[in-house]
Amino acid sequence: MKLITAIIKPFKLDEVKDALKAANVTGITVTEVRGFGRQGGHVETYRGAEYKVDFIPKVRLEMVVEEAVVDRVVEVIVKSAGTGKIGDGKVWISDVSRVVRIRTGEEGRDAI
Amino acid sequence: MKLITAIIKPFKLDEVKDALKAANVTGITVTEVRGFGRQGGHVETYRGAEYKVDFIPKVRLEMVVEEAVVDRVVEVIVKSAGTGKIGDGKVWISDVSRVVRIRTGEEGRDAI
Amino acid sequence: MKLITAIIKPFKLDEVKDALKAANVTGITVTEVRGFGRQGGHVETYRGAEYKVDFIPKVRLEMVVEEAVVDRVVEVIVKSAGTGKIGDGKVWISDVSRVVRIRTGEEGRDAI
Amino acid sequence: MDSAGLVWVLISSALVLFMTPGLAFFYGGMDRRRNVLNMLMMNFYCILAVPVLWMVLGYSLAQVPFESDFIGGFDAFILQDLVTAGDGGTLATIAFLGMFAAITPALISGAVAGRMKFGAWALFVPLWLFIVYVPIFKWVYGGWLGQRGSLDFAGGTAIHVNAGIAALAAVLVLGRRRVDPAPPHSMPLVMIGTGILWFGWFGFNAGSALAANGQAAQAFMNTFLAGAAAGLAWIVVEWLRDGRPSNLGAASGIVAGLVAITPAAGYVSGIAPIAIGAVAGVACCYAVRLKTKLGYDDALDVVGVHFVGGLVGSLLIGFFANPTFFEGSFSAGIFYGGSTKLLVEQALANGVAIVWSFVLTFIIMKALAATIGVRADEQAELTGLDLALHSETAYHD
Amino acid sequence: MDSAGLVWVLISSALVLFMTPGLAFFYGGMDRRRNVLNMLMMNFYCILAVPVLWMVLGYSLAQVPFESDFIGGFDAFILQDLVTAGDGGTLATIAFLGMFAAITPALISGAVAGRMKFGAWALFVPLWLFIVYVPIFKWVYGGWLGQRGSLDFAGGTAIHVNAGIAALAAVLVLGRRRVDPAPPHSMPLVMIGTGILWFGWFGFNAGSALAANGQAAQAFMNTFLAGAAAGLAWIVVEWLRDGRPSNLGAASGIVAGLVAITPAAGYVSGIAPIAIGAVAGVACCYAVRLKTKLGYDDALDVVGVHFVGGLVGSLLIGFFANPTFFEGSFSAGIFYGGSTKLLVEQALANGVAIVWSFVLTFIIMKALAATIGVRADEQAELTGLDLALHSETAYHD
Amino acid sequence: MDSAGLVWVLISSALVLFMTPGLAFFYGGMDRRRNVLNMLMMNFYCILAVPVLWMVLGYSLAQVPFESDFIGGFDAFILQDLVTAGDGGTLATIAFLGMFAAITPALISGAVAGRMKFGAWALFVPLWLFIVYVPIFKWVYGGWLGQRGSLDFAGGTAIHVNAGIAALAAVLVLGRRRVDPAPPHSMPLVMIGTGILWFGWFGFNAGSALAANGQAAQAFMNTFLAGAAAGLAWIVVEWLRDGRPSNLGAASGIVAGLVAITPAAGYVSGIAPIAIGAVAGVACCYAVRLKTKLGYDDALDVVGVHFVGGLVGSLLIGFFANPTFFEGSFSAGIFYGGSTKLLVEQALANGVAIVWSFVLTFIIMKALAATIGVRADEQAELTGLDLALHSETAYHD
Ligand SMILES: Nc1ncnc2c1ncn2[C@@H]1O[C@H](COP(=O)(O)OP(=O)(O)O)[C@@H](O)[C@H]1O
Ligand SMILES: Nc1ncnc2c1ncn2[C@@H]1O[C@H](COP(=O)(O)OP(=O)(O)O)[C@@H](O)[C@H]1O
Ligand SMILES: Nc1ncnc2c1ncn2[C@@H]1O[C@H](COP(=O)(O)OP(=O)(O)O)[C@@H](O)[C@H]1O
Repeated sequence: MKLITAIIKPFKLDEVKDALKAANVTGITVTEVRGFGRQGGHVETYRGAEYKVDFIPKVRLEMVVEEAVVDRVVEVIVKSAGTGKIGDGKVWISDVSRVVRIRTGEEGRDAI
Repeated sequence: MKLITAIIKPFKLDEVKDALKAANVTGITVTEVRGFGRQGGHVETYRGAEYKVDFIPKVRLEMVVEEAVVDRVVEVIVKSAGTGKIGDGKVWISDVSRVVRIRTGEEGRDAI
Repeated sequence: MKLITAIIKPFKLDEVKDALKAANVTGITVTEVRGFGRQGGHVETYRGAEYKVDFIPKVRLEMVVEEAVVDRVVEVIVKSAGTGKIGDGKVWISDVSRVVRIRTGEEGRDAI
Repeated sequence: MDSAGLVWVLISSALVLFMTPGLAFFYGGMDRRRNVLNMLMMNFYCILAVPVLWMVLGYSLAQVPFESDFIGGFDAFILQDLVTAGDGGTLATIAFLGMFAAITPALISGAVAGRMKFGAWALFVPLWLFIVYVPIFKWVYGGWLGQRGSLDFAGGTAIHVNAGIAALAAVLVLGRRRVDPAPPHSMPLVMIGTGILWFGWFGFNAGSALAANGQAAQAFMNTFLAGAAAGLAWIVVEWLRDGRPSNLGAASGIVAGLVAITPAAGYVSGIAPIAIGAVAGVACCYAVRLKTKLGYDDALDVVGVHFVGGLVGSLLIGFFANPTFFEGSFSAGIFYGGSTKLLVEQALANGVAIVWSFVLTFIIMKALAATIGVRADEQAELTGLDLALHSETAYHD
Repeated sequence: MDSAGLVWVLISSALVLFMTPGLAFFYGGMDRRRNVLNMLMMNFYCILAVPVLWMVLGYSLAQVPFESDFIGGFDAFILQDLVTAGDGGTLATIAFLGMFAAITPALISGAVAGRMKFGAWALFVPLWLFIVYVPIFKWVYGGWLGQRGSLDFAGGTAIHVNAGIAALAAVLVLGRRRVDPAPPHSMPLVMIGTGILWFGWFGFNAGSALAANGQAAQAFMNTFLAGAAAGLAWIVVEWLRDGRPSNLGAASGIVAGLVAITPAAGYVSGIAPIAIGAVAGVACCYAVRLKTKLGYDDALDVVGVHFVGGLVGSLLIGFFANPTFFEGSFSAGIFYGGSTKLLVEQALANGVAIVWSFVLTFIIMKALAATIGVRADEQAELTGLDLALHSETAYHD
Repeated sequence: MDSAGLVWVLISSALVLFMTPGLAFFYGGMDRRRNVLNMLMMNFYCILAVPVLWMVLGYSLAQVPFESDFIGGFDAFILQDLVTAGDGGTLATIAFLGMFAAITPALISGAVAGRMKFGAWALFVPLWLFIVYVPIFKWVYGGWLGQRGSLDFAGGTAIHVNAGIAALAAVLVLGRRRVDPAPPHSMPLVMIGTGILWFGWFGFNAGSALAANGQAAQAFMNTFLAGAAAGLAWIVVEWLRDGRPSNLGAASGIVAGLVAITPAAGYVSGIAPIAIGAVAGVACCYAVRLKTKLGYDDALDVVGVHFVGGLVGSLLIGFFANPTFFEGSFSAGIFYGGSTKLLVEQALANGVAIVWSFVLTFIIMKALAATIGVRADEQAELTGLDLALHSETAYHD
């Protein structure tokens, strides 16, 4: 089991979700996050005073998937989330030693 | 050290927290998330137009615990978070190689 | 590749971010979370009725970094996030097997 | 009605209309995020359904003919006696009273928050309007209770005591919520509601003079002072008792004071509004705790604020009524040389309203419970009434 | 103007000023989080720019000399004919009309939401004011359309039909948004806007009597009843058709009813406002779906609510006008013994307004598109207009 | 007072009461999420405490006997001279002035936001009311400054300059916040406050005529035009200087213009309100930057908007006062054939108010600092005043 975490641009969420659905990913957990990176932040101005906002809105997806499909899923994310512009985000993968479905107590492949 | 991540239904948070407290879990970090899964989303209607909301509110718990207690903690979560209805959520476990308490710099078992 | 996750006090975010920037961390993803721990919660009072709020606002940082810099980064976080008071938070480290930059498809060290 | 009086009644009517959204925000801010739209909808529904009902039949039953002591009739069905607009005085009065009819059931919504079927509420409002509100209104204004000498300037008995006790009956039938009460989801929304309520209440109370005269001016002054004094009293109690004064305390105190001065606004003067406000602020601040002790689930404290505040204000008229100041022909209160007669009449009028309202509301709710059901289903209550009952949720990206 | 009339017009003017922020919240709540400030800014801009333009030249062109049939002139440039304040009546009327001029272009902002360059909007407003609003206003009030006998009490034709059809022309030039529509980011904000709009609309409609008299009182009553009936009608349709009644339905219905009664408010009475409101509620509830079928992107349904609602109300005057009730000298509607003449005049006046407004708005937008451009750039549209166009975002910690 | 005048003063009073919540939202929206309730509470506290103080003694000291030049006395203690309601004129005037007394200290709260102990604020308000506001009010209205010929229609000197300079004194004692300023936590809340403020300001300014006459109408018109012109001027400066116009700029400009026209509203006419508004919009837009250069921490720009705006407006009376237009007996401004006498009197009155207010406010704050302390503790400031001082937080689920 692998955990794929992806940081993407917020307005890409629907597209990525549809692409993942099409690729048979059955579960995703999504978090609103703010990111700091190469993209840099932006400046907002209030009564002439500038506020540097370093963190910009991003969306974080996490999904636990079987090892076998990891490469395909990553590819799908990269393709559907990419705009080619700076700030598109990252994907990273880590190990999961156990997964349980709360409703049934099922574990492993059956749980996702 | 293990990291337990659990996705549960929002209205179960207090119950799960109390159960974990009773099971001597001393620290939890909670995030409001939105989930996509078997449960499906819902439809909202505004001026007669339907909006399909695919992501439904969930709560994500993460807690770093000692390996020895992982099974018990998972069991507690599964029991307290379960309603038997679809969408109850998942629990997954991954490895943590190091933990530090910021206040003291303590590491490992002392840090959690 | 390692994933460093840190839970800190919200009002320390800017300081920690600046310290990390100074330590050449190039990317951070930040989430508003609520934490439960030794610090305990607080009580709010509405029309004389007390509401125990167990979860208090925290900020969660995650950053994927090369193994070589992990120790330095942790040190920077501990130093900049610490107030010496209870509730300062935790840092934990886990493995990441692969990282991809969405914009370019680059992997590994080039991706972060 | 002279033209200045007409302007006063019209603008007061607009102010009272504005109070219902104000009440919706006051209540809605206190509710959970997932139930706020249901709360708003229960209130807005009252200003959709009641105006139509009032124009068609409510006004007629509640007022015409003026000589009847117990109930009006069908003479003014769809206001058919109005053949010309005339000087507008009659029209303005009917509109003004229609605003009152609309906000009164809305007050009850705060008690039943978080668990009532919207369909049941949609039926409850017209039933309650005709069965509970209209008769009590008639008895108090021009009917047998009013004729005996009891005083209710802008609706302490007819509106606040009435709605407050009805709220108790309603929650007794409805039962407790399945989830624990939660802190207000948006205090700024509560304070927006509070600001609108106070603003509108000047129309509610001072407009009830139905003329631009000294009585209106003193009612205005009383509305200013009683709201302030009660808010101050409430936060002082909080400061001494709980350690800190709060916005919700200030807001609740303001509303308690406004409720209490409502029946008295055109009859008391001088220091009386401050006294009445202060007493109401303290009394309601303690009364809202009764629900925990007695175990009824009055979600947003309609009993503690409207019933108790209204009753306090109504009874204090028996002490503070000052006919000399107004050059009026009502009885004097005990502190102004009167006998206990007025106090007794106040008690009687409220007693009658309480019994009628409680019993009939209880019956209406029981009847609804037995037929279409009054409780939303468990899933709706746990995951949010907004989505389950209205297919919408309050906040999005 | 007598002093009671002056008070009535002044307070009505303040109420109408308050409507523009109300409209901003109504629209802004429906918009996305990342575009809400742009929406508010488009509305607030109207109450910054238009008052100045109105005082300098707008009033003069729209009214003076009163005898002219097609357009005024420069006689009242910067109100220079006013050498003394006098009894204030002229000043109050100019201010009152200025409020109307300010809110009319603001109505259009709901249609172009989420994609228009702010610089283009900043130019559009004054151009539209002088080229579209001022002539139509003159024709309807005192000019050739009004003299033929058509009726428009508070701006059904001159304001709502006009702005509604202009909204259609504007979005046809502007094109569709690049992102799918989203649910309202804050329904409580929508309801705050709704409450303020209804409250202010009493000034809009009843203030248009420009006197404190029976006509003002009935216009007030109509504003109360039509808003309620239309809101009720809309949620009943929702309940039957979509399964559940909603807050946005109630709010939209209220606005639709208020729009529809606007032209009729001083000419109809009795049960008519309920009928007009109910028809408008149902009609607009279905009309907002046209955009999906016909494919124009009217973001917040200005066409479906203001154009359709205004037209419905304006045509129904042809059936419900009741001169006897007002002791007025206008023609009677078909249901009150009149011929079809009034209905024909209503149709003609609206037809003229529709053609003029649609064509000229289209030309203005095309000219802006060809010169400075009307669309915000793609990046701004995707990531949020607030930051891109105003360097600010709505919510922070 | 005739009955139309009474209606005008009563509704104006209600409008001014509504301004304090408006101000609370305007300020509260600009504050951080964790401090917003403290901000609201500082404002609401003023409409709880001041009405009571005003009725008990404030009015008496500020006005009665009218002949006194420096300070009133105890003759109207608890308004004891009122034995009957009469025509309501006196009552209405007292209520109206009470609303002004309540909002004036509230203005100061924006400067001390984010760090003041609530207990200190609770004492500051009554002390400041009696020591600073009451004497200045008396001198300006009927006292020695007014008698010398200086003009202050609705409180430019007595309210805005006074509160603005007091804000400076207060923050100099209080010191800087420990955390950097942050962007507004809710711009929609700021705009809700702005809408309410403008709406209410029509009562503030036009109500100050204390009659329904031409002066009231022109004051109304001026309030309309100056708010608009100043908002426009501010966003034009932003557009040219910062690249983009913003909502906060529009809102700040509106308030700056309303502040500036306040002293002049009943004395200027024609194009003057636009000129005064435009000057104030530009001046305040630059003045808010002074705090960064000079290093005082005026959190929400009370000095830059109220002090500067009030002073600009008050001095411009010396140029624009137009007695002919109002058929009034005050001096003409320089542009209307007057000498520099009026300008000198304006400068003198403001100079006196500035010195008195600054010095006494400084002393009050120093005294509070030395006794009960004025700063919230560090932990409260870092983690949020709402929880630490009021046991409540603004938003929940
Ligand atoms: N090393 C990292 N660890 C965690 N998150 C990161 C890291 N680097 C970038 N991110 C996240 O990815 C987002 C995009 O990264 P950025 O460097 O701005 O652009 P790009 O992805 O095009 O290189 C950031 O806003 C941040 O949320
Ligand atoms: N593979 C997955 N990876 C990450 N989160 C998941 C995954 N599957 C489900 N989830 C999360 O768990 C929630 C519940 O899952 P769902 O499939 O709807 O029901 P159930 O848990 O009963 O199978 C989802 O809303 C989502 O947040
Ligand atoms: N075992 C844990 N797993 C995950 N998060 C934790 C854990 N323990 C603490 N936390 C997080 O760290 C925060 C601070 O922890 P706490 O125990 O209160 O104080 P301290 O860090 O000083 O020991 C908590 O609010 C919670 O968010």
